[in-house]
Amino acid sequence: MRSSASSGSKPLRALARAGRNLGQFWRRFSRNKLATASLAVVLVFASVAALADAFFDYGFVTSNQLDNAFLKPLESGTVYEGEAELEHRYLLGADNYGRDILGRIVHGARVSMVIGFVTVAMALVSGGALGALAGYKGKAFDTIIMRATDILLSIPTILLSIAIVAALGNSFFNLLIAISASMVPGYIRIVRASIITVKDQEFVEAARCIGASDSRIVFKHILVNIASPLIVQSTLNVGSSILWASSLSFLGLGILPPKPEWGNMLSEAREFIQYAPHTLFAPGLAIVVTVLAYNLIGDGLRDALDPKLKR
Amino acid sequence: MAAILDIRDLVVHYSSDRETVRAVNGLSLSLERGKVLGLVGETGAGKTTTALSVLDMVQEPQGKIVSGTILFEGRDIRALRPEEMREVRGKEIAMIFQDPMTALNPLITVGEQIAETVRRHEGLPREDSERRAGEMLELVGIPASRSRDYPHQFSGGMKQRVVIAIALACNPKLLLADEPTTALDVTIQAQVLEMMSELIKKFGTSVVMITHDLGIVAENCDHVATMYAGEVVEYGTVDQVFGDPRHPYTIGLFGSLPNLDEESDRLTPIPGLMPDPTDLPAGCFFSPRCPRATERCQAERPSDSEEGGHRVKCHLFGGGKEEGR
Amino acid sequence: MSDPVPGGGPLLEVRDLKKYFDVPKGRLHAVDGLSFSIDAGKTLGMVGESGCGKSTTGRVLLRLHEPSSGSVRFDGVEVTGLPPDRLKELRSRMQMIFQDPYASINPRHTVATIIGEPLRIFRKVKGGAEHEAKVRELMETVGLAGRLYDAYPHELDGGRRQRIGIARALALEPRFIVCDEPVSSLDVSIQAQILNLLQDLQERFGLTYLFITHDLSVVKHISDDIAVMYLGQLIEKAPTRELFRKPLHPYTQALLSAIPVPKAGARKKRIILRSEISSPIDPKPGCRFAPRCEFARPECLESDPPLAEAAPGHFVACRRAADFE
Amino acid sequence: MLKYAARRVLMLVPVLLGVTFIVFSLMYLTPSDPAQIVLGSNATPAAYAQMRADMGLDRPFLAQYLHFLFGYKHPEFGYRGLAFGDLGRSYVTNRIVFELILSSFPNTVILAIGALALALAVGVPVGVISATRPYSTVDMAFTVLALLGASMPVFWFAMVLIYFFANRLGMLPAMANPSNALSLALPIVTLSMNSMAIIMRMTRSSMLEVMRQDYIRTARVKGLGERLVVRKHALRNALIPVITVAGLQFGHLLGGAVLTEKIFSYPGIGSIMVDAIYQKDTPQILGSVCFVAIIFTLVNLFVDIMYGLIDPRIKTAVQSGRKKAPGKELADALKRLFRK
Repeated sequence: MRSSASSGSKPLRALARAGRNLGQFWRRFSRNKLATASLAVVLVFASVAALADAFFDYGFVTSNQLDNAFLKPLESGTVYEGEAELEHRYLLGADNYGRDILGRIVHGARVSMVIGFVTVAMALVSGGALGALAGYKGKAFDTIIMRATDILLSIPTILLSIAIVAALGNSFFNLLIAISASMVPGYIRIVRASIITVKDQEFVEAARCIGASDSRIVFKHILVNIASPLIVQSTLNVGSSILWASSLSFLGLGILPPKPEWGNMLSEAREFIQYAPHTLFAPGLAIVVTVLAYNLIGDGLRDALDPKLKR
Repeated sequence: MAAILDIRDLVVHYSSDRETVRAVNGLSLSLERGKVLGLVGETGAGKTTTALSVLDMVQEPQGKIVSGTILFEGRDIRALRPEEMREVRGKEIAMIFQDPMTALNPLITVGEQIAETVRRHEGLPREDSERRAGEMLELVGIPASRSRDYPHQFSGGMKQRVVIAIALACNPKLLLADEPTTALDVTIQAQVLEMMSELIKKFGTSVVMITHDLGIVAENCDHVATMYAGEVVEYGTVDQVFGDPRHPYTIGLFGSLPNLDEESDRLTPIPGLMPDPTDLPAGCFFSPRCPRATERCQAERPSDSEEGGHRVKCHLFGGGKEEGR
Repeated sequence: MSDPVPGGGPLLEVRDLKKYFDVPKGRLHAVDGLSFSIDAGKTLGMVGESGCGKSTTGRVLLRLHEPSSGSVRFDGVEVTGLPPDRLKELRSRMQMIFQDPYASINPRHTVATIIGEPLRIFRKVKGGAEHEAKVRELMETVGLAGRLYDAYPHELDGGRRQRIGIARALALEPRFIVCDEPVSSLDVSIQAQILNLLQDLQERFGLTYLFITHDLSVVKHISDDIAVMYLGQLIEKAPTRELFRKPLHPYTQALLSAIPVPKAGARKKRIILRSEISSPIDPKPGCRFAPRCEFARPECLESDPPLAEAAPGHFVACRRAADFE
Repeated sequence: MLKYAARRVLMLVPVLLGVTFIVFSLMYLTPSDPAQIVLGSNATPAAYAQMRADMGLDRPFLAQYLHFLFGYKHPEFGYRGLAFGDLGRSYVTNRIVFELILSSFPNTVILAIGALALALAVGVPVGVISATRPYSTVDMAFTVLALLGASMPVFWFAMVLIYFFANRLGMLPAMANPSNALSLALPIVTLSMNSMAIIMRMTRSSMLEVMRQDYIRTARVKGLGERLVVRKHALRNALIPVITVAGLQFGHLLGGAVLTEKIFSYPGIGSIMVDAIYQKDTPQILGSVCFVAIIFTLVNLFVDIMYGLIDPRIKTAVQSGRKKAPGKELADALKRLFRK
């Protein structure tokens, strides 16, 4: 009876099961139209960012073309590349140095995506590990880690980030550290709280009862059950990380002009609001659309991953 | 005696865009004034939905009374306008829910939770309604001085007493008690049931007692209705149904119960599971689990047959005569 | 004691077991000086109302909670203070079935993963094919259809989930199983199926059960002996028939009288206890039941009444038990 | 209650120690030289070395930290140390740090109160409307608006407001100062946008949760009208988590209005802290950050006490000295969800 009942070999069945789960997840996720559209937006932005050099030369978007300063959107101007003179059409206009705003946004997207994902990954790993330690081991670990978290939380986050960059020096890597440091306490808390909730459930007791080791319980039982809130939180955090990075760049920390970054573009645009408002709107909208998309995806994931709605 | 509650062919569905849950499927039931009717059945039989239908409260979230009539003292509940229905709720028909832990608002004193019902329906000034709240508490065995306490300061049994006090505050004609003691310990359950039955007698309230515990029905009810998959499959007096259970499902229920008085080594459970209410079987809903099902049972839905007020919905009893017992 | 024969002699011996929890209000005496033993192949039913410490007892026996003091000997080996590696080995012989079939199995694992996990941990079988064969055999043993091999728990009803929990407990071929309210969240017809299954398994594998429940009819049906707990203490223990025939402790008497009997006209004289259970936090010395006991005398409040043998095999912790004979 | 408050205030001591330690370490790492800042660039090497010795800068890190906490003697810069309530003088302006804090903090409070009031006045009613008709068009529209609010960079929103209201329409000033009420409009709107979005979302989800509770069904079964059910039975319960969030928001607004204050050139404590960091003015940074941390903790304490006044379950729990109050867990969860 057993051979007839099992359909196909073991790995094949596991694959089929994974496919079934993924299909089910996608059905639930795709019911949320806004989230699906946002996913499309993010994918488009990501491919544009990946292929940024194919659209615009990095040297071009970072070199001054002072003759073309403040060109309005769709206007054209002559640009000099080495010896060559080219006629260039500025789709979104030019900034105060005559650099192509669209090109800078496209290259800025690459920076933002990298910052978003790397900082979240860093915070997830370090905050997750500390939170897991505090939640699962408890006692002294818990007290020390949570007190440290409380201390970090009572320093205004933006000041902490500024102070970190000030202390470590103004560089891309230090910006990553400053941003992820501001997210770490959040991860510590969410992981700790989820683990404490899951730890008290009967199925964890049952696992101990059948002789499962601590590491088996953490990895095979607890982690799979707290993955959903972590995925949702991380998606939302990619959005806030991008927002955060632009704020710091706006304050003149982290990524400085002429390197293109949405926040520092706005910082430069600030002085010319009255004169050239188009330099203000495009980069700002790029941030809003990206962050909004991540927030909407996070919302969609929250619904799609909620096991309560699964039945 | 005239029926205080008469439900005919009630059909209630909960539908989402993906599926329709057929919770109640042509249920008919009546309750005589001053009597206690036990409504028994397992999870998903539609007991609570039936009670909520009587109060016209199934709309949350996607429930809808599809067809049927519900007559309360001869008035058609379904024809009432919403504000008329609100007059009925709490004043003429009251309901008690299963879980006393969550049934009370945690931020409002228990006294106020009783008093607001009285104010709503009898238009008493605040002071009088508060006095009445104190009286109601005394009536359910709680000192009136505790009316200023909040629900979390009471134990489970005490909370359920408060819930009962709220329900009886306006002296309703009909009380729908949905598993009123299931969440309580046995000795506390005994206290609460004792108190409830005294009050019911005192006020002459008619009661629908929803429960899965056949013991509670035997000791507290006059009539019994057994529900299965949204239908009443057997109805009669307690003596009739307990003394001579006829529907195979009722018989199966008795067979599943460990008996306190007799020694038995094995139980005789009903095989299989409750049918999926989104995908009910053709014919008699019980036929897939029924040890005596025939081809006819799988094809044709049985209708009621009656003998001396003992009603059974089963092909075995068609034509008013038993065919094979 | 060191070499108990299956079917005779105690498999489990508990002496003066205590489990205290430090809570902000004081020290909670969850289990307070418990002594009992269970013979191999027998079932000890442990009854009591919520908060009496019966679930904690089960967990302390398996060292899911560390006992505060006392001794637990299983198969001649002292369980308390066993080092982790020995404890793991012990757990292959002592298992537990949990109350809540929804919470006690990991919602993210498939049926096969859940049932197969103990086999993996103990490397009981080698190779994928053998592993799958063993899991399927276990599924068959507990009556789970083979097509559910890859199903997720949320696709199944409570009865089937409970069968998964039972299969998981059986996987390591234990001798002793703590059944912690295994049927109390199930409907009666499903409850009967599971009770029959547990009895069959006991017969087939010679299992010894500690059956924890609040339901007296269930415990009567399945147990050889019954232990009654009240606020962390054992107040009466006797063979099942003896206990039901002649309960000696006033609490047991009240408990037995409180059960509603599913029979027409069976309503019996009920002992209604006054007030509710007192707090298990820093209890005063003396009989824990005295505040609710109508027979209590001043001396009952002086010190804990000892558990004394009132009749052969019938133990009771009540100073006045002799007066009721 | 008093004992509880006292214990919470005492808990401030280790928190402040931690805060000062972290900030002090960061400042220590900063590649800048306070002696240089004080003396200017024209000092002789000898004077410079003397100044370093006087300021204790040649000592090991820990000694410097202890100096900072417990004071050191110097003819000009000597002070008694943070532990005695002395925040010292600014390296840059030589002004007493505490004075500068006191002159700027009230300005920040004005902004924060305005922003929170606006956020509550809009967020709560909108959240309730959304929750009473979930998944309707109205609800969807509000949801997207709220998410939009949470996705906008504060500084950009501020600049857009300035462009339209100050530059184009000329209705409102682009720079804000506390003596001109009209000039506060834009910064308050800017600052409240984020909190408004969060409060709206919180009210909505909390209302939806409460409306599902059994006691709401009980209230309906009593025959109460829907408006009474929402107002008396649902809203009060739903507002408990909203209050926590609002309190946390207030704490953040008091300490973190940095960007808004910078853009509107508003003399609040946020601007002062940023300027101090740019100028490596260690006493000023440490003093203001400690001050903000104290305020933040006190606001949290106040929220917890408020909480007890609304929720009787917590009042008794706190009175009987229970450590983990019901709802505390929830509050923690929210804190971690909504910290910005």
